[in-house]
Amino acid sequence: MNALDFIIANSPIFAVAIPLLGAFLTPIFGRINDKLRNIFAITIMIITTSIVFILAYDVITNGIRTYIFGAQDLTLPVVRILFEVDAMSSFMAIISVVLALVALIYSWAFMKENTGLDKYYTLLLLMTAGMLGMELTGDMFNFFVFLEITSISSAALVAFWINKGKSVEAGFKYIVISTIGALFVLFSVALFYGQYNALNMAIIAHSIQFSFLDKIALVLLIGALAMKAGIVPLHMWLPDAYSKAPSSITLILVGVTQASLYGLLRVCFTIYGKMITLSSISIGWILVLFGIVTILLGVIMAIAQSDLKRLIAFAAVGEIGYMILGIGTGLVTMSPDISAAGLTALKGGIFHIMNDALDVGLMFLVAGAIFYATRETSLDRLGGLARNMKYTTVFFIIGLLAVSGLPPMNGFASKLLIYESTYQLNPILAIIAILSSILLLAIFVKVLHSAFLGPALPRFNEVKEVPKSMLFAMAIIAGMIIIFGIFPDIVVNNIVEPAANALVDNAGYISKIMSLAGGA
Amino acid sequence: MDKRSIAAVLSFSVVAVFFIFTVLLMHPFGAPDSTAMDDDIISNAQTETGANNAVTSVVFDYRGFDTLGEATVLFTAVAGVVMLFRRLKK
Amino acid sequence: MIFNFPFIAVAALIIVGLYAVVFRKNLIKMIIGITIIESGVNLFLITLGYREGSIAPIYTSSPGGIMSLPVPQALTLTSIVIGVAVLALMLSLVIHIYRHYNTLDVRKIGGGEE
Amino acid sequence: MSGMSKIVKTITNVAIPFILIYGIYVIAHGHLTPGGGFQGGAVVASGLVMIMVAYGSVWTMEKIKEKNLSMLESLGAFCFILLAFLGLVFGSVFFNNYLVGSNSLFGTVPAAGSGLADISTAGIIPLMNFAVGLKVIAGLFAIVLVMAYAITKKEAKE
Repeated sequence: MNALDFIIANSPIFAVAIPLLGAFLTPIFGRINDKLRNIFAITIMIITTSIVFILAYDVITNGIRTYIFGAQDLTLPVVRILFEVDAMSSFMAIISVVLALVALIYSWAFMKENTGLDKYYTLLLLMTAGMLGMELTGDMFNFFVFLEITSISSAALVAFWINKGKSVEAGFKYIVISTIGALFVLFSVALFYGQYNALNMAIIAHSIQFSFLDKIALVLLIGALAMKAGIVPLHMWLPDAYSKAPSSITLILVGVTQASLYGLLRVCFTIYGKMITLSSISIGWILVLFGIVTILLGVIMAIAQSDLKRLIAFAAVGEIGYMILGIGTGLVTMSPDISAAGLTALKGGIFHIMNDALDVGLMFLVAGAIFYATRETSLDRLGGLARNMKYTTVFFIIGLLAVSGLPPMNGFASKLLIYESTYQLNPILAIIAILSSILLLAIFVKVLHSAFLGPALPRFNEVKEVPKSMLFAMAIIAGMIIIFGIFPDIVVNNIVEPAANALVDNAGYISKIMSLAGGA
Repeated sequence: MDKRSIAAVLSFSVVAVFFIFTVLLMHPFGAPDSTAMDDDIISNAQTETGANNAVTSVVFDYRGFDTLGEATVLFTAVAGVVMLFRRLKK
Repeated sequence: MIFNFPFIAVAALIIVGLYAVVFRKNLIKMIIGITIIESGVNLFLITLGYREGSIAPIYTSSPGGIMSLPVPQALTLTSIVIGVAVLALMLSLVIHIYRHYNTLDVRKIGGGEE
Repeated sequence: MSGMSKIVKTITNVAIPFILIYGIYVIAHGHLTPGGGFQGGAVVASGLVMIMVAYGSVWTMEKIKEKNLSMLESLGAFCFILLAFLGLVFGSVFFNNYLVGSNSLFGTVPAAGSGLADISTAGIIPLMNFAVGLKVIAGLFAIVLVMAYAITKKEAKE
């Protein structure tokens, strides 16, 4: 067995264990030298990223991968924890590691003047490990543990600027919400365990009876995970946390909400897959409704904001609505059989997960750059920055076009899929979605006007362009936005379509484990 | 009562009803429905892990990865608390 | 019904905790509510593992007989440690909130300085 | 806060060795009797917290810096994940209990059924117990110490 085979064979565990190992060692490196610690953290993240890409390539070409902890082979009953990685998991894992890597590069200059950076980098790596664990695991209790790792580290990082009361308050709100959510998840896990004596997702999905207790567990799980994913009406923590955290952390928080959304999809499509296919029309319409409400509320609230980061946060709420709308439309049109139109909508929703991460992420990084240069995020006091911050302005315009879904950016590619399929379902829904996008464009053009254009303000005469590492981080995301916008087919055909197929194929997910364990 | 507290009362009572239903529908205390996984652990723990304490064999062997996660949670909390009480000036 | 008393205790603990989280205005009381919910969930896990007349699943000097289920005990251990970690972080955040606003009342926190 | 009265300090001095030994016993016998790394670590950490209460957090912070505790905790966590990686190296799977049945230290398997067992059983479980114990001692003590120190400092300033 050569080295590459060894890495491929163990890639699911390396993807989680290497950032964990890095997090445990970061304080030791931090004691030696600050620069060494930064280089160490970035190296760990580059290794993790490449391993996740290897894993994703392997999963997409060879099908579902499993990894059993502590034993070579699997026997029934499944007592050990196992990772089960399908195309959807690897798709989410790619988004998470890319966001984390960009955030680390961005942090180098952005966080330089702060104290407590040893812990900052440790928590950042832990957050990444937590997200990856949530996305790769095939065990319900393990999912809960990683959910808690992610929430604790994010809450601590949201409150990073402890000298600001609002940051601490946002961190507290976030930890209370996520703890209650996590306890509901744990209660549902206990309900599954009490009925089926199993913790493995595939085994639960195999033996689930849809008793009344299962329905209670479903409601609790959906409530808890929707709360963490920021779906209206459970979004109240999200604008606070997004706008008060350091911008690099906000970028990963976008990934954290999406990991929760992934958990929601995993619960609905895999564990309750059989029930979903039976009543997919009603569940799909519920999702469509929530999607539309989320879009409208996010966009309308964004109009009234005068703080740049808060404005982007509400726009992010709106973007979450588009994903839900796409997935809900997919469910409605998919019954009774998997049809091409339903799959298109589902692909649109899933592709939009990636695009939302990039678009909103770029906007937050630009807001962070403005804050770094001027120490200001209030739109009333900003103005004329385009003269001194040329590159940042360009990145803002790219982000603006992408968020509001205009060609040739990636936001257009996924929103077009969503509009198309929603129009077939009901034209009014598509019109609402399109109008909201136009409204978003108007809002961001106003921001462009008030922050970057207009007369030069004398107190911003000394403002300089942000350091190169921050520009580089923004350039990575902007580059991906443009590439995915011009050639959306590369991504859609190679990553998104397998993910959509894997999501609806819950029989394949279950039979993989059953055949491995030698059962029926 | 303003809108907020009405929403709070509503959501609280809905969730409370869920938990009450759970209690009414649970299997009788002391008689679990199925115990296949745990029986497997009880009978194999000594030979497979060499530990006389079946709970420890679950914690560190069968579900060892959870314990790594749990240790990480504690590590995260310590890092978070130390970070929150750091000195602000260098 | 009387034999399901542990499950009734679970529901009572969770509902009391939720009540404290939703209706109390003091941050410390909210945190106490969360820990009560957590105790309820932990109790639920541990009661799931009990079999009538069983002994602890430990072979050292065991009197013999059927053993209670080991997995819920391991899960509860994990969940308790996670609870401690969350509690520590929540309390540190509350200390900072108190330093900034000089109050623990949710209605008076927020607004004002930026 | 410069600690409590002389009576408390003296009684702490007397009680501490017993608490520490009991905690270490719980850690070391985790695979045989109820207990383990977390439980024993919590016992030892509460003993250390008792010292902190008796002598004051400022005094304790001067003796044991929180940086050292962080380092110790990192070490414990690192040992734990290292043991898991050793399972990958020697047993070809992450978290493999590769020592069981190897007849080396901790490698023996106890007789089936109820009865007493040697402490040298259960493979990597006792080693993991020690790693987790170290981590929990350092971690819990660090949390309490840092929080108490921060509050004391603030009160002294006002």
